[in-house]
Amino acid sequence: MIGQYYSWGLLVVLIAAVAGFAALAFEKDDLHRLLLIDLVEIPSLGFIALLGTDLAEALILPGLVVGIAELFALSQIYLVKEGLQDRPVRALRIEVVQRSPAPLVLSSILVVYGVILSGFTGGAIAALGLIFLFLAKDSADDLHLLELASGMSWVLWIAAFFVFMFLPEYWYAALMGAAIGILIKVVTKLALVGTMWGEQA
Amino acid sequence: MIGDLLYLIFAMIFGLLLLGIHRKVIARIQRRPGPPVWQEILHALKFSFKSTWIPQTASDTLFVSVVLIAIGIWTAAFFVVLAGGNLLIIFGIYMLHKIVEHGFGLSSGSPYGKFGGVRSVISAASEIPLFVSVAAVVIFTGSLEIGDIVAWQEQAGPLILAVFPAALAMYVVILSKFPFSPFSIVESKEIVSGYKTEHFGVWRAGLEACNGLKTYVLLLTFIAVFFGPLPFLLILLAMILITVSISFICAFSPMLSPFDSVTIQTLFTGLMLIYVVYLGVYG
Amino acid sequence: MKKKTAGRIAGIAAVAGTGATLLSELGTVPPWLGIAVVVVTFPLFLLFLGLWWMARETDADIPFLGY
Amino acid sequence: MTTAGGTPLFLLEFGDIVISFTPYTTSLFILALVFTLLVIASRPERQLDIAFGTDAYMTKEISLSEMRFRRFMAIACGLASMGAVVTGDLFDFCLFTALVGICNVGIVAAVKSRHVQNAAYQYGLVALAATVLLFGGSAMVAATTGTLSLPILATGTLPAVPLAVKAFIVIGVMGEGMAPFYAAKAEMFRAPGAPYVIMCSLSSLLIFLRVIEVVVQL
Repeated sequence: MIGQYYSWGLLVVLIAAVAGFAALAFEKDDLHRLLLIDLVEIPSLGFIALLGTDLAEALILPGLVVGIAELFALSQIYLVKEGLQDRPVRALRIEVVQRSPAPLVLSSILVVYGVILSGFTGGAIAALGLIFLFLAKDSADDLHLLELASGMSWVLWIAAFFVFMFLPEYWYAALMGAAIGILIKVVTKLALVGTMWGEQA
Repeated sequence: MIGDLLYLIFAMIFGLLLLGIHRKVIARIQRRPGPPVWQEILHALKFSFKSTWIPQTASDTLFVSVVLIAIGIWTAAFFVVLAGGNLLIIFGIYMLHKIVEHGFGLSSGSPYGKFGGVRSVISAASEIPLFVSVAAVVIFTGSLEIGDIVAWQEQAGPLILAVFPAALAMYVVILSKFPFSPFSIVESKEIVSGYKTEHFGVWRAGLEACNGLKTYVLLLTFIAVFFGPLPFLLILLAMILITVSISFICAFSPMLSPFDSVTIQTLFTGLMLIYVVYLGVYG
Repeated sequence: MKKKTAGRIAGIAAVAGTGATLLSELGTVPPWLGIAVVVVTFPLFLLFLGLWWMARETDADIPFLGY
Repeated sequence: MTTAGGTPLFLLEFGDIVISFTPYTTSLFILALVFTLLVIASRPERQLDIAFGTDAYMTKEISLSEMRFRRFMAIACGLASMGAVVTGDLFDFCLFTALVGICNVGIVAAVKSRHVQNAAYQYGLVALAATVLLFGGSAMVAATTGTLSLPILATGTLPAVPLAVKAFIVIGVMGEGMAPFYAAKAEMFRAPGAPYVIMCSLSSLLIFLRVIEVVVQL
């Protein structure tokens, strides 16, 4: 089941890992080490990705999530440890995009295209459309609707997984449910990231 | 089966007697009269008659339940050895005793107890030779069940002759858990009584009972795994002999500093690893 | 803890432990259950036995208040 | 089907993920459960500190919000160790192990002591670096044998897993808090709050005990 280039890929990933670890060993500054750790995490995803199967695709996500969670926990500790206070993030101001019908058209094209693509890529593209829209308008919109949609899609996603587990014969419906759920989820979440960023100033 | 219950109580008392013999032998080597051999049994009884309460600073649930857990895990270990069960479980329980010591030390809030607990945690290096000796045993007998290992020895003679270094590793591990040994940094005198400082009265009596049971179970495992099936009285005799040999080591060696103790145990682990790799390749 | 409570717990633990062992000997319950019950009850029995026999039946002395 | 941990008492199946309760994993599971219940039931102790050279001493109090956070983390840690000791899937085992690493950092993250924070940070770096070996090891097991299921790996009919891969997994687990890397962790035990701090040490112990069974079977 291993592809013919597996060994070569493994060699490359191992070299990357060794390089990362070496950098980690030489670096003395805590903050730089934290950044390097993120770099070191990537070979671990590379190891999994080398499998090149559906299984690998399913395994990367949990691996990624755990890595990010650890990174978050560590950076939080770093803030506390160094006594750093929350500094306000300056808002992103792009004067080029003014309020006009154009962003609406552009963003709706992106959203429709994203929906056709579906999956993570589609979610990202559709979200880009929404972010664009929010940036163009003033970000004073009511976000409750987005949050509601995000929550509902999450429920849909989880429900689909339960169908997979307990009623495997309806797998196709579950697959569709999960796909739509994750699409809406990614769209709304990414859109929220965009608006939150602008909100803080 | 009811016999097993009586055997459990006997094991506890005999284990305490072994610890008493241990103290007596050390004392005689050092030309002191020393306490009578049943002193540890009296000790456990004495503590159980003392007044008992819980320190105000302690985390009370943990303070009490850790005593129950200490006795419970060694009771379980006793039955596992008796039933010829899995060797890994015994060693798991042995390692868990570290958590128990940790719990004893930290639950009271006393700095002495805390240092005892932390020292027990940093001496984790001592547990690794155990698994190395397990590996050596498995290479020869092909099983982790104590019953199978004993049966194997009925055919092929005592395992101690075949894998002497593994037996030595487990001997060192048992030595580390004996009081007054060079590795018993968890209860050395500069931190009063280490992890047991704040447990007095009935709690301490429970701890003593656990220590008796622990000594008996560890020695029983050692004998079952490396000497094979022996008649009951011979087992008791072997236990006394092993205890006396440990007492000699304890009497002649000073207690190491925590750093040295961990270093020596780590060195030992390294040697054992080399031995097992050698066994795996050429054995 | 009252002497009576401690005595009762120790008694219950002892009865449960021996009972489970007896039952597993007769084959009513599987052997592992008998052992599991003993593992739980034996520490309880030991501790509460100790608590029982040292518990005071009368009021405590007047505590020493210092000079 | 006999494994290194004994003959399974029963198997719990979630699709292709089989959770096996052998005598060994069951005892580890019960221990994790007992200590998790203890974490829920007990309140932290008040650690005494002595001012050197004087006879003054003071107690360290743990605030309610800090206690709640740490209790939550300790319970999460207990659940993760329970998952790690019974799971029948190598990748899940690695995932749970990594999760234990995060929870260990979390348990002491709220402690307001610079020493503890520093130790937790260094430990976190090691734990995070160790996930590379963990995930890498399990992925390579999947690559050589084509499965991640521990019961299937234990049958011994599959191609042998290279020693280096086994070493990857063991070193990965050790990085999450066993012997040589323990030094970073020992300092974390300065933190008050015994029931929670014990969870740090218990979880890595249980995972170490499990990884031995896992590696023996590969």
